This record gives sequence, C-alpha cells and structure tokens, in this order.
Amino acid sequence: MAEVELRHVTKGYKDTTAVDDVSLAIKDREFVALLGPSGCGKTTTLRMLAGFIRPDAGQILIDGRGVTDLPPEHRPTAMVFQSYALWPHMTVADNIAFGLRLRRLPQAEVADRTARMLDVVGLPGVTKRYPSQLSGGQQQRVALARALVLGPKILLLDEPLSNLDAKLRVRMRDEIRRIQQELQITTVYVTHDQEEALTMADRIAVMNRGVLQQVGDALDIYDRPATAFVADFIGSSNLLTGTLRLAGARPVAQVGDARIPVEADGLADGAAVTVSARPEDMEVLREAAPDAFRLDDTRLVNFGAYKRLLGRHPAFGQLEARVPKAFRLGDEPVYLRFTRARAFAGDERPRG
Amino acid sequence: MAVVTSARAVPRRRRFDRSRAAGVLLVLPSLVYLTLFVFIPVIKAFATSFTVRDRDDAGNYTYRVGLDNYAQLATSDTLRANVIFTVFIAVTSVAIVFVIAYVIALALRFGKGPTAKLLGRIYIVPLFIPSVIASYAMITFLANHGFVDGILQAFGLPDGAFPKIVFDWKGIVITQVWLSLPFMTVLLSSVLLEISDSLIESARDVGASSWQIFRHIVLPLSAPGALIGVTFMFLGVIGGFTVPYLLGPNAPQMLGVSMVYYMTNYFEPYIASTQAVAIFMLSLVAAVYYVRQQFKREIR
Amino acid sequence: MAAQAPAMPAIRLSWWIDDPRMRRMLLRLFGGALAVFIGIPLLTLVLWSFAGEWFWPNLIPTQWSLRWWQEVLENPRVIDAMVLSFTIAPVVTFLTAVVAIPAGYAFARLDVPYRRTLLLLFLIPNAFPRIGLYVSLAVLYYQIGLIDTYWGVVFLHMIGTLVYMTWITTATFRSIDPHLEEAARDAGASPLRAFFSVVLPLALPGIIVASLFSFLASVDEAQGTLIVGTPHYITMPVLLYTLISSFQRPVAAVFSVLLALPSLLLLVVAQRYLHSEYVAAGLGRV
Amino acid sequence: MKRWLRPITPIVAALIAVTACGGSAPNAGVSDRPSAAAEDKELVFYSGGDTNVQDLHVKQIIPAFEKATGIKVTFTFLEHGTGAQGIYDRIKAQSDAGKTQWDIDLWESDTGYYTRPDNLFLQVAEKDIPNLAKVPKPTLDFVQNKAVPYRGSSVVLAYNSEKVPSPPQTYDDLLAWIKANPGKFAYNEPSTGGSGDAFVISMIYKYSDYQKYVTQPFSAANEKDWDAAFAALKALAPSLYSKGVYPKGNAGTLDLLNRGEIWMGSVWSDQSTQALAAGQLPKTVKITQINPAFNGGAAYIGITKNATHKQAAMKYLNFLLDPAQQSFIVTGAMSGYPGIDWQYMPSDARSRFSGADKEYRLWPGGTYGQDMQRLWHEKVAQ
Repeated sequence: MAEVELRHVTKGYKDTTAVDDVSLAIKDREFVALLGPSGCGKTTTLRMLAGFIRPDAGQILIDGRGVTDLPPEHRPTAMVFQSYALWPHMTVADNIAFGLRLRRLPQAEVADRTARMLDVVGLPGVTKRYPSQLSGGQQQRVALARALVLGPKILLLDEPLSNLDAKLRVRMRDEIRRIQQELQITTVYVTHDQEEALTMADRIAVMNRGVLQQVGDALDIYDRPATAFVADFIGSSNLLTGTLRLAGARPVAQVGDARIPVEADGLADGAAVTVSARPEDMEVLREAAPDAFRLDDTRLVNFGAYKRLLGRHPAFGQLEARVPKAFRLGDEPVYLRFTRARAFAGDERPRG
Repeated sequence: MAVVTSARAVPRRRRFDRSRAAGVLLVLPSLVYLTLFVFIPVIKAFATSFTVRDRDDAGNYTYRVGLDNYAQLATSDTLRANVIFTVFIAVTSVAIVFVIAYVIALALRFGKGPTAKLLGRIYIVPLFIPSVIASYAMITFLANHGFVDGILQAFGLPDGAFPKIVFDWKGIVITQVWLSLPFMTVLLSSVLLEISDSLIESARDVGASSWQIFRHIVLPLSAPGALIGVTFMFLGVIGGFTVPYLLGPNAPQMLGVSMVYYMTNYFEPYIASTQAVAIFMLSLVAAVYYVRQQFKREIR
Repeated sequence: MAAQAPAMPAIRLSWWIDDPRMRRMLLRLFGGALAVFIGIPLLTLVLWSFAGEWFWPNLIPTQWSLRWWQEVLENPRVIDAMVLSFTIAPVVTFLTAVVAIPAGYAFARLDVPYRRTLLLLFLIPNAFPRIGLYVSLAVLYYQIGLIDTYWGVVFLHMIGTLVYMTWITTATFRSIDPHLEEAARDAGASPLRAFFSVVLPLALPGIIVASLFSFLASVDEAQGTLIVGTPHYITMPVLLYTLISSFQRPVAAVFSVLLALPSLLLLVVAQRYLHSEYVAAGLGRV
Repeated sequence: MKRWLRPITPIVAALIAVTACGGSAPNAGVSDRPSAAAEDKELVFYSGGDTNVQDLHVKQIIPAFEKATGIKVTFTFLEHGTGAQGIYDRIKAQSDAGKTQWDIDLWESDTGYYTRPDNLFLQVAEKDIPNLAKVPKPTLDFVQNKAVPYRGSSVVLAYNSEKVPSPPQTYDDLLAWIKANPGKFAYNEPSTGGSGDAFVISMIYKYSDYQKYVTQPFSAANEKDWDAAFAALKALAPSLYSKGVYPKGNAGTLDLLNRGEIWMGSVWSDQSTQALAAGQLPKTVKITQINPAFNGGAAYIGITKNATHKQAAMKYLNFLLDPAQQSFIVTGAMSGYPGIDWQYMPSDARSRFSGADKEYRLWPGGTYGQDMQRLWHEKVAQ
C-alpha cells in the first residue's frame, strides 16, 4: 500500500542533535520497529514521520512523494500515542468517529465504520463508554481503532505498550501484529523493548544517540550486530576493550596480556577495538586449556530454564557465561573459552 | 484473674484513627476563625433580615419579627430592577472577561513568539492595582471629555459624539473586565496547561484544523475548570461595591451599592441585610455548583 | 481494509485561524490593544499626578508641577497610612499562612470528617456579600472591643485571604506525590520533619503565590477597613477613597501612583513565581 | 463640612441603629482624679472631617490658643468622621457608668449627635462663652444650644462665566435656565453628597412650606407634599446633563464643570472656593447664590456634659468664635463661612464670597433626609 523513505533526515535541538542524518526505506506492508534506549531519537524520528516535527534537513517521502512540509492533518499517517491520548470528554464511539465526522461523512457510514473498526480491534460493544471507564488494554485498542478508522496508509505507534503490565503487553503484542497483518498496513513501531521489536517487527532499526546503528531482521541484529552498541543493547554481551592483532593465522584481540580469537572484518592491525562475546558463546571448562581463561570468585545465578556463571578474570574483569540448569560449581577452578567473539572498531564502551 | 476476664469482656475498640484526629486538629484553627469572623456575622445578618421596623407619623420606630423585608424586596420595582441589573452586569462582564482571558490563555499555552511573551507580562498588571485606583483611572480615562474622548476629538470626533461610558453600565463592565482579567487568565491558563499536548496532536493527526481542535477538543476539555473561574468571578461581581459605586449609573443600581445606600443613607439596615441575604442566596446557587464541579473532578 | 477517507473541504469559515501568518497578525493586534487597554489608564493617572493645571480640552497638562507630590509626601498622615498598609499586609499574610497551610494540608492529605460540608462552609466568605458581612462584623466588633483596633483590621483582612490561601495550598499539596512524603517517613523522619523537609519545600511556589495574593488583597482592602479601622487605623486605600470623594484629583492621582508603586515593584520581584503553573497551581484544582 | 463627606462614610451610621443596645465601648484612659476646678492646664479635643478641618485646628487655632492661654490641647482627629459612632459610644459608656470625669472635653462631629436623647452635651450660654452673642440665634436653636457653630458652608451655584454671562437669581430662574440650556446643568446624586441634596431640597421647599421643616419636629405627613417636587424633578431630567445623569459625589459635579461638560451645577461654597484657589477649576468658573438660598449648614463643636476640663473647653470655643480666628476660617484654606454673624467680620473676609449671598437655608436632615434620598432614587433616578 505505501512505502516510506527517510533521506538524510536531521533534527537538532538547542545543543543536541536528536536525529543525525538518518536514512531509512520502509517497504510496503512492512512492520518496522525503531529500537533504542530512551533519548536515542526514535520518537523524534516517528514524530517527523507523522508531521509534528519538521526536520532541519533531509526529506521524508511517502510513496515517492515528498511530504516533508505537510502538516500532520494532511499526511496519510495515523499515530497511536504512548499515553493513548484518548479525548476524555468523548465516548469511545465519538473518539473513533471524530476524524470521520470532520470529513462530513454520512451518519450511517460513520456508525458503520466505527463499529467495524471496534470489531477489528476486538472490542465490540463499548461504544457508549468513556475512556476513563476502560482498562489500559481496552484504551490501547480504542486508540488503535481511532488511528485506523480513517484508513491511513501508514500506522505509527509510539511505545504503545509501555503503560501496560507484563502479561497484557505480551497479549497486545500479538494483537497488534495480527491487526497489522489483517489490514496489511505499513507500520512503524517505536519501542525501547528489544523483545517487542524482535517478536513483532519484520525489520528492526536500532538507533543510538540520534544515529541509525543497524537495520535488519531479528536474526541479523542478534547474530551479526553491526556495532558494539547493537551487540550490547540486543541481548547481553561480554564487552572487552583491546588492540587488534592480525599477525597470526587468525585475528586476535590483545586484552591486557591475554589474546582472544575474534572475527574482525575490515579492521586494520593495531586498531583499538571493542570485543563482544555473548554468554552462550562462552565454553565452560573444568581444567586449563589453550585459549581458556581461569575465572575467580565464581558464582551462579539461576534463571530457571538455565543458569549464568559469573566470575572475574584479572585482565578482563567480570565475565559471564550461559550454562545448563544442571551445572554446579565444585572446588576445582573453572575456565572459560571464547567460542565466538566479534571485534568492533573503537575502544570506547558503548553508551546508551 | 478477674481482671483478665473483664479485659476480655470489653469489646475490641475501633482503632483510634490518627489521620482523622490530625485532620480535625489541623482544620480547627481556620474553622474557629471562620466561625468567629464569618459565620456568626452571617447568622446575625440573617436574623436582622427578619427584623421589621415600623415607623409612625412622628418618626418613632417599633420593631417586630416578620417576612415584610423579603416581601418588599420582591414587590419593589426599584429593588427588582436592581436585581436584574446586577445579574445583567455580572453575566456581561463575566462573558467578556472569559473571551479575552481565553484568547490570552490560548496564546500563553500555544504561542511562542514575542507577542505571547508580552501578553504574559501585561495581563497580570491589574492584579497589582487596587480596585479603587483602577476605578479612578477608568473615570479619568473613559469619561466624556476624558482622555479617550479628547484623543478622538483631536482626530475629528464631534463633541458629544463619544458614548456615555462612565455613569453607565458600560463603565462598570469595562472596569470589571480590567480588574478581573488576571484572575480569569491565570485560571484558564492553568486549565489549558492540564490539557496534554498528545490530546491535541492526536486530533491534528486525524485531520482537525486549529479551529476544530479548539471547538471539539480544547474548549470542552477546559469547560469544567473554566466554569469554576466563571463561578468565582460571578460571585465577586455580584457582591461588588467599589466599581459600580464609582462608575455606575444612578439607577438601576447594583445590589452592592443599593445595599450600602439602604444601610447608610436611607437608614434601613434591615432591608440592607435582606438584600445581603438575597445576594447570598443567588451566590449560593453558584457556590453549590462550584463545589459539585470540584467533587466531580476529584472523582476523576 | 476500510475505504480511504475523503479529503477535507478546502476552505472553511475559520480559515484565518488556520493561517499562521494571519493568526500572528491578529494576535499582535490583540496584544497591542490589550497593552493600551491595561496600560494607558494607569499612565493617565501618572500624568494627572504631575499636572499643575489640566483643563479640557487639552490632551496633556498645560502646566507641570510637583506640588501635589510635595503636598502628599509632606502630609504625615499619608506616610502613616502607607506604613500601616505595608505593615498590616505582612502580618495578615503571615497569620493567614499559619492558619491556612495546615488546613490546606489536611484537606489535601488527611481524612477530614465532613470534608465536603467543610469545603462548602469555606466558600461562604466569598458567597456572602462582603459589605453585608463587614457591617455585621462591625456590630460584633463593638461588642467584643475589636472596633478601631489593629487586630480588628488584621482579622477583617483575613476573611478574604484565608479562604484563598486554603484553596491554593490544598491544590498545591495535592499535586505533590504522596510517595515523596512516605519515602521520607520511611527514612525515619517524623511526620513533622517529613512535612518541613520534603513537602513544604516542594509546595513553596504555590505558598509564595498564595502569600503574594494575600498581601495584595490586604493592601487593596478599603471597604471593611473603613468600617472597623477608623479613626486610628487608616490604610492607604481608605485614605484614597476620601481623596476621590473630595475634589482632589491630582492629589488622588499622586496617591494612586504611590499606592500602586510598591505593588508593581512586588510584581517585578514576583515575576518568576507568576508562571501560570504556579499562580493557578490551584485556583482551578481544589 | 461632613455633608460632602457623606459618600465615604457608608455604613457606620447604620451601626447606630443596629448597635443601639450594644455599645460597651472601651473606656481606656478615663481619669478619676479630682477636678482641676481652678485652672485647667489641658484640654482633650476630638475632631473629625476632611484634611482642611484638621489643618485649621492643628496649624492655626490650637497653636494660637496654646500661646494665648497656656493650656495644652490634646487633639485627636477622626479621618473624615467615620469613627464618630465609636466616639459617641465611648462618651455614652462613661455616662452609663456614672463617671463624673469624662475623658473627652470637646467633640466636633455630625450635628445629629448633640441633640440625641442620651443628653451627653452641655448647654452653652453667653455667660460662659461671651462670643456666643455674635452667633446667629437660629443656628444655636437648631441644636438646642448643645453645641457651638463655628464655621459654615452652603450649597451655591457654580457656573462657567464664559458661557453664562448672567446667572439665574432665583430657583425658578434656574429651572427656566436649565430648560433653556438642555444638557448644561447637573446636580449630583443626593445620596453621594450634600450639594445634590440641596438642589432636591430646594425643589421640596418650592412645593412644601420651609417653616414646617425648621420649626416643627418630624412628621411623616409633610412628606405627602413631596410627590409634586419629585414629579417636577423627574420632568426636569431630559434637560439635565446627558439627559438625566447625576454625577457621583460633590466632586462629580466639579469634575464635569472642570471638563467643560456642563456650564452650571450646584456645589458647596467652601469646596468650590478651595478648588478655584488651588487652580483645580478654570478661572472662568464663578460662584453665586440664588434667592432664597440653597440650604447649607454649620459645623459644630460640643462640650461633653461631664468634661474634665470644662473651663478650658469653653475658653477654646470662645477663642474660636473671636473674629480674628474666624477670619482664618473664611480667608484661609478652609474657605468656610464664619460661625458668627458676617457683620462682626473684617472687611477682607467679607469680600471673599463676593458672588454668594452668604446666607443659607436649613434642612433638618435625619429621617427627612433618609426618606428624601430613598424616594429620589425610587422616583427620579433613571
């Protein structure tokens, strides 16, 4: 139905750059999640898409047509707000029908489309109620219905689930995805919750400090993080800083006096790097071995389905590894081996 | 042994409620003050309104209890005209203040330019000017052959063409507007501040124009708070004296002025008290409305 | 998928509101008109205070003079009245705060019995016409010996300020997250300590605004003071009443300027507290 | 003087009626020491009114009196007389308590207080105050000799001499002039100042016999004559300023004269003379009196019945009535009429009010006054 494109979009406030030269193309019917910590510029990006904020530079195109200067009321976008922003003085039906009435649609059609939309969001029969009489999840559905009733080309959602409890959040996650699939609508979804992004979106765009870090599907992002920030932000990682050595058969990172074999695409010898290794990519050994590092002060944290082994290494500091739930610590020392580690340019630890 | 038994026999007393006790204690001083300096005088005024004074031909007075004062209030053409006039002035000034204050409040809430800043600075000034001064300034400003008239005549307005504003209802309304503007603006500003941006943005998102947003979102959302301001100002205008006394017409009079005249010049404190009670009853309708609004908001 | 909604009608009657340039222009016009409406009457007063002679139809005084200023400032009663006005006002404000703040706190936080009825009672001072109230009160004052006393005037001024301060502080206290206070209690603070070190500082802007209003209301009060304060407690506005009633226009103008000046000075000082958020902290939210 | 201060003395008068039974006024400072029968060394004087009254006593009379007699005067001034009832209550409380040494010797206040049935004031006679002989008898009779009139003023006609070359000579002339010059005359709302009352009272005297009001006690029957007067006033309204706008207060009429809005109005003699002297009215404004005159009144000072310093009080009043002191009242800032007959006044004082007749008629006020004002509002105001 609609494609969206951001071209070199930049927006700054007083002395910070909220969105820094972001380019992103969203395909028709695609569900894209904008993911990042708070203050990363994802909401600003969304609001520029909606038209509430004008970018300082760059262009926004919908179906190839420039909309950069259009106000929100003239864009084919519909937004669902974090706080739902349901008008408290209107009933559910009035909230949904407001946009239709502004367009002077016949009474019957307004009623019909309102009722149908409530069916779509799975909330029939609450038309006469006021928002304050609904639960959080119900309000969320009404907000969704209100956004969708005008038949927008693009649906924009700004952290829509952040005000719900954990159980409901999971349910609404599936519900929103279902509705998106049913209506086949291009959707941009802003969240700071990686689980939401990973489970709902076709593609995820990770942002940090106004800069787009990586765009890709869930697997790309998890397995092949483009930056140390992505590696750290998605899932969890052991992060170490050191120097890249390309002299040997395999590239290694020199961390203190220890060396870790790493994957390092396109990085030069001697470059300062950040090494990232996921806990599940750490092998636990009971005895010394080449490339294995002895852990001190070990302890176990139980996660139910699995356990995490935590310990300290003189050169690396704190390390963690994922171990089966049957794993137990004995008196003998424990060694860790990096089965897979990636090196990223720069030795500054990523900050959110 | 016996002691234990008797202790058991005593039913468990309701836990001493500290919050309630503290609440009573903290409210008590103001309650004592209000009782002494407001409630008792008000009750006295009520009693006075039921005192009827008769005068014989030689000017001697006799007193009795009765409803005659109220009957007089209801039947006297002058007094009835005064009541209508008072309500008219109150409604008109409240309406005008409301509109002007709303525009300022909107500019303060949504405007960002230098004009909005200027508005924010000047609207508050009358709050700092005693009403006596304001009335006096308005007389010199608006009188026929006053400041404005003089300027207009310098621009060619014929002598005598300037409308009668001072000693007329217009004078009261204009001065009342001048004086009440800060209060109403402040109140409406606070009400508008409570309307979150997202409620307005979501309306824009579904395609509402600025006017439609105002008409369908901002106005209805601000209505409950705004009505409180209206109630307050209405009460103030209805009972006011200084402004209508200095700027009003000879007749009809606003009740505040009429009351003072009955008290001072006509030597009829009983009728005056009756008028006070009548104004109070009028105000009470507004006050009860105010309190009900408050509780509605609280429940929300 | 529902059908695309039709486009909006292109032209509306309210087009000028939607056109930002038109809107800006109208707002400027409005701002200018308001500035004239509020400012010029006051400036006329200032002109009058320096007028040696000013007869119709001259637009400005034909003779300038400081003699009215001299006359007013040399009059000891004017100084007395000024001193009285500006010493009564702080006392009224302080006493009001002492009585109203606890009540405001109780209404906001504590389980006060008959709260609804009490709040209604608190409205009576505003609903009952002041003149009627003052006269009734004066009778009472005669009986208890408060007539023509300093405290009689102070208590009379408190009628208006007390209710006002109670409302604003109630709203202010209610807007403060109760968890903050609970956290302080949790950390071992007594209720009083928690109030003074956590709640009160947070409520200060609202309290300052309420105090400011009380101060101004006290300086403004003429009608009641006239009744219970004479002959020994003549405040500035009472004296002004006299001057307006007798034919002393320039003197009254000088006086008005004198009386308005401290208040306007207060306005400048208080400017930073006068953001709507604070000012109205409560008016509408009690 | 207090007549034109009426607008700013609201309400307190009402307390008279309401607190009639109340009054336990403070009797602080009541001294019970034996009377200083021989020579009073001090005098306690309570006064009230406008600034110029205070100035007259404080700046003029008292210093001269103290210098002449060596008596120390303790002077307390009640701003525009609003606290009068409180002072009256204070005197009455001492009377009720049976005290023989009251703490107030002299009291200057509204005429009505002196003749109240409470009988709190001393009847003065020529043997005590020799200068009383110079005082016109009717003004003394008016208060049953319980107070001494020491200055006066009356309502006069002020007019713009540029527009009105020959002012009206009688009330009927005035009425004819008003009708001939619509919109150019104003009298203020009676409840707001005595100069407005005077115009109305003159109309009442046109339809009702003057003697009934100054020689007989109140009788409601006399008010029956008023209907015709009010009807005439109502009929006059279209010819008045702005088709029947009555300015507020005595100052209101002067204000209109000042702004050139009207050419003629009824004003107080002293107030307008002062305003002219201070340059607050254009020099073209002149004053004159019609015949028979508008009503006016005298300001009185009374000696309390059990005054501690009776002798000193009498001395002060006698001093006040001396033509030399009386001259200050006429020629000074006060611009008042003398309390004594004009014939005893020096010639420069006599020339002060050249335009005015210096005579005035009386008006009993009281119940008549209250009724007149109420009826005016009901039947004339629009």
